[in-house]
Amino acid sequence: MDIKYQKSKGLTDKPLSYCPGCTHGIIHKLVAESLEELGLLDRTVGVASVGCSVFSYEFFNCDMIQCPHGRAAAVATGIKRTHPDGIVFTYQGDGDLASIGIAETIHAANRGENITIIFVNNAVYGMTGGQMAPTSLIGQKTTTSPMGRDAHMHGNPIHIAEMFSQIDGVAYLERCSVFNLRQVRNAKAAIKKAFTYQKEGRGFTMVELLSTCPVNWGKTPQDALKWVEEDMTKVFPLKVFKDAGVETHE
Amino acid sequence: MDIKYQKSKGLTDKPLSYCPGCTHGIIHKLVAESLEELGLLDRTVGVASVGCSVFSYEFFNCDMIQCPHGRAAAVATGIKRTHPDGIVFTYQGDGDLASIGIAETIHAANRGENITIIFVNNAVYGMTGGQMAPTSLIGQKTTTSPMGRDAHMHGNPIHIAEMFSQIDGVAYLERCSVFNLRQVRNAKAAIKKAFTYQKEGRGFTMVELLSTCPVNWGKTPQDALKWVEEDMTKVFPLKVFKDAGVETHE
Amino acid sequence: MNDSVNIKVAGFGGQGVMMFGQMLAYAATEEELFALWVPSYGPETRGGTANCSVIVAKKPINSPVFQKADRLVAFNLPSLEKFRDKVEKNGIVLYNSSLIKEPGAISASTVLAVPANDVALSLGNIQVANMVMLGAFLEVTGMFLPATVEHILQKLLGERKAHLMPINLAAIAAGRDLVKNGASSHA
Amino acid sequence: MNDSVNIKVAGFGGQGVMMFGQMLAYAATEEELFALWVPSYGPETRGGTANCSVIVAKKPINSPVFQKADRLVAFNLPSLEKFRDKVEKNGIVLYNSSLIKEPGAISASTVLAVPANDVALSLGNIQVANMVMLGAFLEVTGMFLPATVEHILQKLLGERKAHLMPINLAAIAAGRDLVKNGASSHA
Amino acid sequence: MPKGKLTFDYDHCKGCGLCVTFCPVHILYQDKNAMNNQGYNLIRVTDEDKCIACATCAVMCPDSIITVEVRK
Amino acid sequence: MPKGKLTFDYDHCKGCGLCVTFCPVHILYQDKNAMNNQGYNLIRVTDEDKCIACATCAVMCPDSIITVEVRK
Amino acid sequence: MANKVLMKGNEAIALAAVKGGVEAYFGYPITPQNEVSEYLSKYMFEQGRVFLQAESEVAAINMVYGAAASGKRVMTSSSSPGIALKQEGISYLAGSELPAVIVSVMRGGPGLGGIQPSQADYYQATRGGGNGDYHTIVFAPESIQETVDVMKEAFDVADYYRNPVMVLVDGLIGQMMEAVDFNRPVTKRFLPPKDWAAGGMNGHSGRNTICSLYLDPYELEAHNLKLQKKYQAAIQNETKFELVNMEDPDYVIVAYGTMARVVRSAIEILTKKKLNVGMIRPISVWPFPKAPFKAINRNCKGILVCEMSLGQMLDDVRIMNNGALPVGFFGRAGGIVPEPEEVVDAILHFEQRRVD
Amino acid sequence: MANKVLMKGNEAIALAAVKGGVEAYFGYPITPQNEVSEYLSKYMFEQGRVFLQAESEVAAINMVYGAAASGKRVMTSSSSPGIALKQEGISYLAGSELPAVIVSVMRGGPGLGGIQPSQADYYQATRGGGNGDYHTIVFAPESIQETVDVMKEAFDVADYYRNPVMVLVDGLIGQMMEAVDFNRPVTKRFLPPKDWAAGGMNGHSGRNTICSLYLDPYELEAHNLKLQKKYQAAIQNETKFELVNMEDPDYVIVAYGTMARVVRSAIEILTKKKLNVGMIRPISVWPFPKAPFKAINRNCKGILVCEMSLGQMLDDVRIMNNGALPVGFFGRAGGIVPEPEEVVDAILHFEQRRVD
Ligand SMILES: Cc1ncc(C[n+]2csc(CCOP(=O)(O)OP(=O)(O)O)c2C)c(N)n1
Ligand SMILES: Cc1ncc(C[n+]2csc(CCOP(=O)(O)OP(=O)(O)O)c2C)c(N)n1
Ligand code: SF4
Ligand code: SF4
Ligand code: SF4
Ligand code: SF4
Ligand code: SF4
Ligand code: SF4
Ligand SMILES: [Mg+2]
Ligand SMILES: [Mg+2]
Repeated sequence: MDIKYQKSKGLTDKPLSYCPGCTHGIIHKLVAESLEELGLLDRTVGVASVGCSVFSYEFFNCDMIQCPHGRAAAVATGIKRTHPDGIVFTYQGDGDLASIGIAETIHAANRGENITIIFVNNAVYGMTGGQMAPTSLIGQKTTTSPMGRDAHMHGNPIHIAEMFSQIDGVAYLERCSVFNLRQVRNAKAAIKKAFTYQKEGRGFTMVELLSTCPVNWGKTPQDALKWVEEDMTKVFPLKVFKDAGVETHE
Repeated sequence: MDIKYQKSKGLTDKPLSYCPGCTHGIIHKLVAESLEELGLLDRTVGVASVGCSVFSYEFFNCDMIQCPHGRAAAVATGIKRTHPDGIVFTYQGDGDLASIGIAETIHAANRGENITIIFVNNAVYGMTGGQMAPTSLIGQKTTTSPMGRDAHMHGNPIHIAEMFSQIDGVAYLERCSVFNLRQVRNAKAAIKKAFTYQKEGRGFTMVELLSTCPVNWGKTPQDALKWVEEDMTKVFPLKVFKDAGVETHE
Repeated sequence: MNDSVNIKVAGFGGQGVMMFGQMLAYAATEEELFALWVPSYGPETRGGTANCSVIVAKKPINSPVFQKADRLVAFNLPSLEKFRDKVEKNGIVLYNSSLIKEPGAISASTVLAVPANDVALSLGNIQVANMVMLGAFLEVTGMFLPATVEHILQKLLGERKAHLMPINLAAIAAGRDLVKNGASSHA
Repeated sequence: MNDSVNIKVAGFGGQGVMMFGQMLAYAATEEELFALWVPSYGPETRGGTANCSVIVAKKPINSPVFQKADRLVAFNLPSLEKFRDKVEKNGIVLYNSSLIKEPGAISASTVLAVPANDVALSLGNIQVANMVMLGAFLEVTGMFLPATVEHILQKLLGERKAHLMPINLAAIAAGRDLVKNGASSHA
Repeated sequence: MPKGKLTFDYDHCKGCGLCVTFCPVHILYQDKNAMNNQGYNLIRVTDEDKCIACATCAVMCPDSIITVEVRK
Repeated sequence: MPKGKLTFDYDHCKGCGLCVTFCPVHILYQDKNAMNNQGYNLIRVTDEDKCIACATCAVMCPDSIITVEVRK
Repeated sequence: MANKVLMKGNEAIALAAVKGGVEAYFGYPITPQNEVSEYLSKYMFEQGRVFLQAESEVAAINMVYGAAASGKRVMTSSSSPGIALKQEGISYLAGSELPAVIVSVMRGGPGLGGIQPSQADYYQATRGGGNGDYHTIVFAPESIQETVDVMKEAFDVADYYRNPVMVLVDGLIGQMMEAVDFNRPVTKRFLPPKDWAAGGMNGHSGRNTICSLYLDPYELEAHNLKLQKKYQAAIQNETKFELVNMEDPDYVIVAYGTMARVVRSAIEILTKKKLNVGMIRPISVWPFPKAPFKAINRNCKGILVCEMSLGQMLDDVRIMNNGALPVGFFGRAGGIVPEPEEVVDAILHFEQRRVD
Repeated sequence: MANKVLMKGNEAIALAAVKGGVEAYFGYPITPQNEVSEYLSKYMFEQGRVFLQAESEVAAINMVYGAAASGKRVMTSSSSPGIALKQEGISYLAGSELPAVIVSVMRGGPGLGGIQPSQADYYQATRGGGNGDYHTIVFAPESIQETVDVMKEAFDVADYYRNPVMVLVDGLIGQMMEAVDFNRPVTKRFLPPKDWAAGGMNGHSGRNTICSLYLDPYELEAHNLKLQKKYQAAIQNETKFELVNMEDPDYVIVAYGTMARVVRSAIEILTKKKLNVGMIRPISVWPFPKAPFKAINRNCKGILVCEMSLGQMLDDVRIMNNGALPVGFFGRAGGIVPEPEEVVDAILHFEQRRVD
């Protein structure tokens, strides 16, 4: 019998720590499979940020460095500058990257650091119990926006990919999701492309992935996927924002 | 005899601390005159950042708060949220705003804080003696890029206005300069408009001003103005990036 | 009641362990006793087991931690395993016999097997398993007046969940009945 | 030379005050003496006055600060005002008489008025006023061999500014001449 | 049509049901009567013969619980 | 054409010369023989009669040194 | 207990702040103090006051700086690594003489550490990591009631001294529930109007500026000496402590916060063992109490410092004891709250605990 | 002095780092230490090593974290408020057991303060503001020569203990010029290969992870106890100090860095006045020397602590002295380097200086 699908060698044996149905798990698989398939695992250093994915240093089957909240891009810079032949990626939530860590991420992008950012946007602070994130949608109720996010009081959801598309150092930038099989396949292709570009030394690559947080959204895993498909993608359209390999970019 | 021009009442008697010919001084006048002419001086709180303009708390004839390096937008948020009827502005250099303070500035913009940012971009760290700024031009020699800024090593100059134009909470955003009389007049109109929008509660306003640093550029004040006109404006085009009052924005 | 009673409540996340403990603390406060509720707030992520400690006392409570519990309520096997050795000899242990089929030896003076899930399911809502257990606990320990407990329940459910009041009360009653009718226990 | 000499050099920013002081420190080091150069690094912005201290000694230098200077070199009036009271009674003061027209009373055993700007201008480059002053200083204090100073100057100018060597040497010589020819001094 | 054979790493299944939701031929279900150590219901296959080995279930499973083999 | 009268706050002039550069009628210059307390050369007017009171010098002066009045 | 309500520590902190007149809150999520902001996100809104979740701890403390500088009662809260990020801001608050209340709910460290209760941020609170010769007034209560009392007073103390005040608790106090009375009176202080505040000139006469910059070293020294004077006044007036069983103790234990409660239970056990053990319980850890150390009976056999850390307050005890008595230490790390029996054991084997 | 070159302190620090084998530098501009990075921006480039100006101090310390975690010799430098911003990162370095060298060039505080030389960041350096029970090994040299020697050794010490090491100087040492010999030998240490580093798996066998997270409190406690063991070893092996004139002193002065040099001059003056004054000069301020305090002759009349601050090292002296001798304090604040005569005066009026 041929094996059609099995757990990636890019993941360790450690069971994932995510809640049932949380798509952090799917995204983990895509990163792991990409690194495995590209044969990069043993020259890769991953940077685990602070958020539900803090334990990712136990899950990816490569060297991993856990780092302070929001600073993954700076940590990755420190690694990559001293290991120019290594493959360096960060795995960060929206609180981590879009809120506390936006300065480090923007400047890594602006310097064109040759690293890959896996940006998992679930519109909420998952780990700390469901507080509002800068990416939370208008009207979204969270533990710190109990009346729902209000544009006047909290501002509109921040559009990371749109902003980063204005930065010269960015070589590849796509927003994907994993709410169905097609999206998962597409997301994997994006992640693989990002790592490939890094291998080729093209500069800063980032894949934003719309992800679920069933627990803090108060939804079943299935309804959570539906919310991504129907609500989140309206605010965060899925598209390629920048691709240095495609010279047609505006 | 009629007075055609005299020192603005928006400035105190304290002599400015800037180097000879530094256009920080011109920009100070424009801010002071705007506040004076709009009759806002006694409800205004200014925020002095860290940079050559750190002493601006002694120069503007209104209440002033000096704050930590890069954090002016957060400090302004603290003031404005607790004084919704006040007029709050920050005066920040490019090191302050574009480097260490970019997170605070982006998030204030994203929340649509009803404040005005005067962003003085002189492509260098003036106060600390001429280090490279994220806005330094390619090839520009600074004390920390002695061989000239190199895109591969340091990245390209960061385009603050371009990035901020992607942020919903921004009501008005223009890049101006002061290298001749016409530019000075235009810059003043922009600053006045920003304060007027703030008065009207329209949201976040920012005017980026290309400014000189004759001392650290190693140029005469006159050559410095020429460099702004000829070199800086090529990289940082002067234009209105966003104007909530003009509905034609894309 | 003793001068001071140390209670440990433990189970899966989602089994209502925290609310169980808080109800005891609220009830104690309402009856003008001293009470302290301490959650073991786990990893920032979900899953795994959850537990809390409650101390109810007639005088101000000092140490918020205790070596051994006077009462242990275990909603699942991992919890029973974790705390079985941390019960006073003369203590009382209640365990959820719907999930714990083989509890093993427990050295406490009273051990009650409460088929909380089964009873809750028979009442039509698995969510009230913790109230079945609470009923049994209140009955066997003799703590708090029924009126107090009912009042607290009302407060905690609030208006939004007021419609759940009857089934919760029924669950508590069912739990009490189990004890009255001699739920399988050994001494 | 005494066991230890404390020197203060002060003037406007841009008058070459720091380089003046550093040349003394370099020369001392080259002559295997101990030397310490301490700038008063002013506000992070420019303008105003600048000054530095130099200590030259035959044994290791302890305190980097001193109460009174043995030698004061003042390039402008504000600097003279600032340090006039901080000179030893038996000290030497040199001041730039091109800019300081009314020096007032100075209590030091030797006071030299050096028209540094004028001499520099007459040499064709106002920038070398500090070297005129240095020449006078070296002559009146008798510190360092001319060869040492020349060597240091060469090092500091480097290749890029090697063409400025002659005018700098001329300025030093002119300064020395002023002293030899008895620059206006009082004791 | 290839036929699939499924293996579950039951101990680590979290019962989220995404596999069930996404199986195009609807042959997966949660067994209310079987629970793993963490208290989650086990996933069962109604009729493995209908499995087309598409691996959708496995791909969508966040916890890499499912191995899919192609029966020849 | 209106005529201008200039007053300089000499003590605080920094001698940057921007006023000189920008005066459209070229009537300003730096007096090498006069210096303020900070060591900067003073700005002089060659022929005030030619001043058109445009205030360009004053507007471009970073240090608000110049007051321009219109002579009637 | 009629006026008492059972409440989670963090929520009680939030409500106490409201009762203490807080006008604005700025904070960033971090366990184990999230309930403070969650509670306030609703309550401040209902009260028409300001609640804002900042983008980071650095932003939060600087929002606090802005609100304080413009004359408002303001607070933030955070936990260990989050407080580390606020250090520059705290130094600025002190340097600019701005009143603000900072709640620090300690968890295990260093680095990301863990989220269980700890007292390993005592240095962080009392010595700061900000630059310069400044002090933060730090209260370290032991119960939810005392936390509430101290919180309410903290705003007045901050205003009085124009200085940041920290309320330092461990995660257990933040997470546990206990009955609390919110209506206990607060010590009255004469608080002059904030005519120094920079909130717009029509709010006061003349122009106000707030800053911590003094480029001239003599001015900066004068500023520092002025600050020191305030600190001396705070040492005089704000030193708070409780003495337990201090008549003629065989041993004295020094402990604060949750650890002090464990020690109380240990003392009961020791009393049954006929050992007379007292406790000095600092409530203010800066200023740290001095007098009770001078007053210890000289035939006391030793001082045992107990902390949920590996020895930080120990420094202050050694300084205050100044060699008078033998000093020993007992501590647990990483988020473990020791049981009373462990303290009993440490007293019984005091000699093995000696650190001097 | 044949091998000596006259050099500015900050530049000497930079060159010493290169001689110490630094492979990467990350920093952010701040006075009075800018010459460190300016020098390295050129020199590291020429050497094919890494120099990067970060966007902030927070970013810089995290770049250091990344480079250290992946096995490289790395450093940063900053000054007072900049060091405050690095505190979280330093705590993480310690928690994750990563070697790195941090240069702190102190200026006046608090807040923005001033830019003149100061020693008011002693707490910041020795107590940290990061969270948790960690220690940074801190060397505080007094001359450019000693700074260079200590810098070179700092990298080895950091690697040996897998812990951050700070080199703490005041702005004067950074800004002044003095002759220095770069070729003095460094104490040899056995440094095992960095087989723990996470720089890619083909660099070592198995998978390496770096982290400071231990959610289980017992694991976190075990981790902390492991750290403490290292700290104990550092106390044993890395305590550095110099004794001046300590045979039979009437008074003992304790001072470090620039202040110690001023004290040397004061001692000379006092000797002329027939007063026998000695000095304990800590070179490591953490670990702080203990033995020399125990060895002070008991007929010594007192210990005067001298700092360019208002009393921070004073804590450590009081702890080490433990009540044995009267303790006095002399300090200047705000960036003022006192003159020797002031110290002389403080000794002559010791009683007025008493703090106990
Ligand atoms: C300096 C610091 N601040 C705050 C925290 C607390 N914290 C832990 S995770 C987290 C945010 C998690 O949100 P996100 O990045 O969106 O990840 P998610 O859990 O949603 O995947 C925060 C604020 C921390 N650990 N450190
Ligand atoms: C936290 C902190 N980091 C660094 C500094 C040092 N510093 C003072 S001003 C400045 C940058 C000035 O550059 P910019 O903002 O461009 O203003 P400019 O002087 O050019 O007008 C820096 C880095 C500081 N004061 N505080
Ligand atoms: S809290 Fe949300 S994001 Fe975190 S693991 Fe659970 S579901 Fe996923
Ligand atoms: S250093 Fe540059 S920016 Fe600063 S005042 Fe001088 S010229 Fe202006
Ligand atoms: S998707 Fe995976 S974890 Fe979820 S129920 Fe199916 S097998 Fe279990
Ligand atoms: S492989 Fe395809 S058909 Fe078979 S169970 Fe999985 S999803 Fe269903
Ligand atoms: S522009 Fe102003 S400062 Fe410059 S020279 Fe003219 S008057 Fe003086
Ligand atoms: S007002 Fe106009 S014309 Fe007159 S001096 Fe000034 S710039 Fe020249
Ligand atoms: Mg998230
Ligand atoms: Mg600048």
